[in-house]
Amino acid sequence: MVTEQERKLETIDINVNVGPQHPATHGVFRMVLTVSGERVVDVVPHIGYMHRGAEKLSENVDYRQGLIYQDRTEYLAQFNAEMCYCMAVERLAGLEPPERAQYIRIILSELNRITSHYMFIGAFATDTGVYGTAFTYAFREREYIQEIFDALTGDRMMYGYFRPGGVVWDVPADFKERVRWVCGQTRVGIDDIDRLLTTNEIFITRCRDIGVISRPDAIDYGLSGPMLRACGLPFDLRRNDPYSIYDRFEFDIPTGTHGDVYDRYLVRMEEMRQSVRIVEQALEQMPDGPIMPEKAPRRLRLPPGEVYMRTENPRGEYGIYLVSKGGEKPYRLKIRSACLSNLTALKQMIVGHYVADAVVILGSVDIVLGEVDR
Amino acid sequence: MSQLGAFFDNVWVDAFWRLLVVLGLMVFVVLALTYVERKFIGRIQMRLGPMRTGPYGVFQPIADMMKILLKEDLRPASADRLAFELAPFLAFVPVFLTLLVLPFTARWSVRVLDLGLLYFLAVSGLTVLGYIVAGWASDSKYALIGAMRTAAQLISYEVPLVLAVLALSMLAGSLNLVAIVRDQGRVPFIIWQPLGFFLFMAAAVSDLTRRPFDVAAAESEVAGGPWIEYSGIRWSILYALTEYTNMFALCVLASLIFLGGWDWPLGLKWGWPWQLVLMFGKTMTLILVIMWINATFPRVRVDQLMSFCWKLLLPLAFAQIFLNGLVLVYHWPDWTFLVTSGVTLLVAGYVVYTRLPLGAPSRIVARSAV
Amino acid sequence: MAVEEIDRGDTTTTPHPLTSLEREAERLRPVQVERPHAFYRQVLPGIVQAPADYVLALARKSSLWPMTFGLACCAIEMMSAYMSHHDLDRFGIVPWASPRQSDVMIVAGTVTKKMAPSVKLLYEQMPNPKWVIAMGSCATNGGPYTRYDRVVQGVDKLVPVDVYVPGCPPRPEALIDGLICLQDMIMRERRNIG
Amino acid sequence: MTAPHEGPQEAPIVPPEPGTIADLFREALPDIEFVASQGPVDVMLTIDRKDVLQVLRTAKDDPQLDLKYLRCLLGVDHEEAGLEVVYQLYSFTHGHGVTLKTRLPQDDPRVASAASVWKGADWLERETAEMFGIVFEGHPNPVPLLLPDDMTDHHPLRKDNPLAQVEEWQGSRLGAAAANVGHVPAGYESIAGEGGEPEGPSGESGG
Repeated sequence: MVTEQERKLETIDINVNVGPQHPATHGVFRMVLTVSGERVVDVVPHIGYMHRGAEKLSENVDYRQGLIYQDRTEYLAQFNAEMCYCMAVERLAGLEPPERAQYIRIILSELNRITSHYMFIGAFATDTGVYGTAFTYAFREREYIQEIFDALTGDRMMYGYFRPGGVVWDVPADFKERVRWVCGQTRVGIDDIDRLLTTNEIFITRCRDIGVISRPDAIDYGLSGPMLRACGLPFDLRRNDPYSIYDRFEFDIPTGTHGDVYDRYLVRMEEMRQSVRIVEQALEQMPDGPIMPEKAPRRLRLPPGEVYMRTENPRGEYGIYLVSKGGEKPYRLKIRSACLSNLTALKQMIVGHYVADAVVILGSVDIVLGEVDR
Repeated sequence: MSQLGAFFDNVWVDAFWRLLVVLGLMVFVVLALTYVERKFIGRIQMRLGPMRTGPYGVFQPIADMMKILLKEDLRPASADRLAFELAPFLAFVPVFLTLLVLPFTARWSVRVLDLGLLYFLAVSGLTVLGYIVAGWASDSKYALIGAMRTAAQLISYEVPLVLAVLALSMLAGSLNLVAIVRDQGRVPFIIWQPLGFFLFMAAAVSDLTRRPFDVAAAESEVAGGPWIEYSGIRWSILYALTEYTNMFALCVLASLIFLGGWDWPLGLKWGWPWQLVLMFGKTMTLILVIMWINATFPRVRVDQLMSFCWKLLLPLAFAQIFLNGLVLVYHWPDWTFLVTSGVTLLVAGYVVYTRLPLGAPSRIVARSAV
Repeated sequence: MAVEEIDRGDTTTTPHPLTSLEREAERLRPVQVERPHAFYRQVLPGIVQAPADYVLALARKSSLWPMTFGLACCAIEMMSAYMSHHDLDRFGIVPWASPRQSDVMIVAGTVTKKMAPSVKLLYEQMPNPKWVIAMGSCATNGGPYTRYDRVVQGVDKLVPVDVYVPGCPPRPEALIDGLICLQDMIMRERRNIG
Repeated sequence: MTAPHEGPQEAPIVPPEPGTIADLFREALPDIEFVASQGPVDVMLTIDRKDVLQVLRTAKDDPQLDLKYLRCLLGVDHEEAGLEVVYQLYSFTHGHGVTLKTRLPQDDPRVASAASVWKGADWLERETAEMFGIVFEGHPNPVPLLLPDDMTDHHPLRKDNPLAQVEEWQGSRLGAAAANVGHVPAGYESIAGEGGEPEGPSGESGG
């Protein structure tokens, strides 16, 4: 029996709007949380605040100019995105980059994976509530690698260094020493962050057993990258569908056991170590030689055809579906965004948790809004 | 001369100039702590902190203060006007009142109350009202959630705070702060009450809503909590003034009742300059420790915050009281305080530590290369 | 009084040959400067004014709190500028989460039309005096995305911009330079802002 | 700008070698006609649009195919040749992938939704729908994903929507955004309606 007084105390669920400008949304993501007290009972994600037509614009510029939209789309792992785009064009054009260019690409892509994961760690730690200290630690290490990129390409973020067929110019003389030094420094840096975060009891209790997603669900939602590997599925395109020269290197694929937020964090930490391993092996094996094929045409005209090229980016499977109907410009260029697919599972992960967990779970997806909205 | 002396002996005049001194001290402390925090956290984060405003940026807090005072004082159209405008003062006044009973040296405080400790705890508990009113009046959901969290948090953590102080006052046999400090001339109470000190500091950090207990203001969740809608002078009262004054007051209290205050070591012998140095050093150490924790720890979740208080701190506080009672009733020697309290702290720490999931990296199953 | 002798308009143009006395007087009359909120001018009259607005502008420029408003790629470089390598905190610049407590909005990235109402709303939520920095070519004029019709061609179509920082994205040094430009601007315009 | 490609050519159909995944599909679904072509990476199968749902279900459930993973779903505008919907599938167990394609006429762009087969298809279909104007029949939540609610009058990625010359398009279009400015932003009304708590100008939520 409900008394009059109890009826007056009826509670309502309120909608809390997080974003598009909110410290936790890593950009301009917006989600409307329906909360009952501190529990989230429903979440409606809204994206598209940064939809700026990279696909449409790529159709209107030629193949070399289209590279700049790859940088700006995947703005935390630019080299990986450039690599995917270049390989898609190469597959259609029948170009084969020379050995040295392949090694340079692998080294830069793996270093870029490290910088991207550093960015994740910084932002994720801030989501769990660390007052910028993990962020500055991660950014210090990130800057070391970025200095190499800067010295090599002339820009800190939008490199535009790869070309269909190879790379634009050769690496400087001190490249190998600098990369070797940075590999050592990265190992130290990861250990630093390990000591700061990984074994911190509060951090563990914040991340453990939240945002769990099972393996069948992960496949069903089309998750990829560390999100998928945290569920225990050792699927990595570098191993399962080797592109470029990834089959020449020894590296481990870390997988999680629980599929929760903490596993995603650990998988990313371990991936950084494996990336360092790959970079070191690639430095050992890197031959001398040309960086562009001899017969590379000055103006790329692709034969008609369609190709879906995919690479393993820090956030998952990055795909370029390229339709050519002859000519200098792509007829259609679709960017398969790992973040977009990873975000589809957001509702299943968040509902039932606390508001504070919602922020952490969103952080563990490691979204890049440029890639989600394109 | 005697006329002048008589003038200053007047109760009202005496109270007035002492109040003025405390007010000036408070403003100075707030400005200094703002600067110290930014510098200190900057160094922890491998940055320099403010450098350009004056030599080493020492005028940074003054610039901040002048800027904030001249900012537009916005009030949301849908806010409750009276409550919105009064809430900052509701939060600030209790904090200021706590400063009145703190003896900064052996002979100098605004008032020495026999129930000083009780007065301090009672008055400082009122701060939560200001936050609740601010959060409710802002008519923003973030502010409301933040205010509800603040209410739950501050009221819960008041309990272990009071119980830890209660256990200590059993030792001293008094609630008079001067008497408590005088009791520690030989050994500061932290030696005899390590568990009590831990409880007090944990509750104090939570009382200050600092990391790891800053769920109320959680920047990445509710973007500032109750004071999200405040700007200009009201924001500075609600946030900066209240927070830093509260931090200063709690750390002064902790150094008085646990670290021996102005007495230990040799305070009474060497006179008031040494007492001031002692107080400054102890208080500053505690403040820096709080800032250090603030800079490095993640934030706990709301339910973890509550269970930490009710399931861990509260039983331990009762245990401390019980142990003190045992020692006092059976007239055991003083060192048994240290043994009982310390052993309890170590056991509790060990149990909590082992029940938490350590050895975490072993969860990763790495597939080796083919 | 020295304070009143502010810019007299365009004095470099050649005077009209048929200048009458009234016209001359008109030309030499000081330009009235709008001083909407300068309350200290009533409080601190006379000679004190010059140092007062100087000091207040000094305080304002030394404590610019930007709102954390990363929209796109430029946000990463904005974060880099806050971090230890570049450390904007040296200039007293600390990011703040709520618009109510911020002084300057750094629009770092492409503003789309879906985002435009929020940008405007956030600008309106900030208390006076407030400034806007358009960081990067996207915020300045749409940048590489300017031809796409969902993208606003520059944030200055929505809010008044004080400083434009060029680059795609601007390096952190460029952002710091933009903030120093803003500081200079605050000092230059100190008489106008109450 | 309206015709950026001089003389668009269709790719020649190269039949895949026997033993590829195309044969597995023909084995599993003998009644359905597949047009197979060997692409640079994957085998491409073109199917009729009425068979889409059946093929996708079989591809997911058939143990020989076991294509559990929907990598990507996209649309292509082939102008007068119609719209094309492309499904990229992958199997973790067998390690093979396939590209499924289906053509829709321009005047009736409708196809069955795959959201009942893969949960991940939900957002991808919403995006394809708003970008190309393709109607996915049976989609649980057919609302725009990336575009603002008030700007769905045309489909940006279609070829009949060319990019503007610089500053040409913006002038008239900015009006819509500017009209919203200062009022409740688009999309916020729905929240205000549901919770009964309007997001005033005060809300941090606004930003």
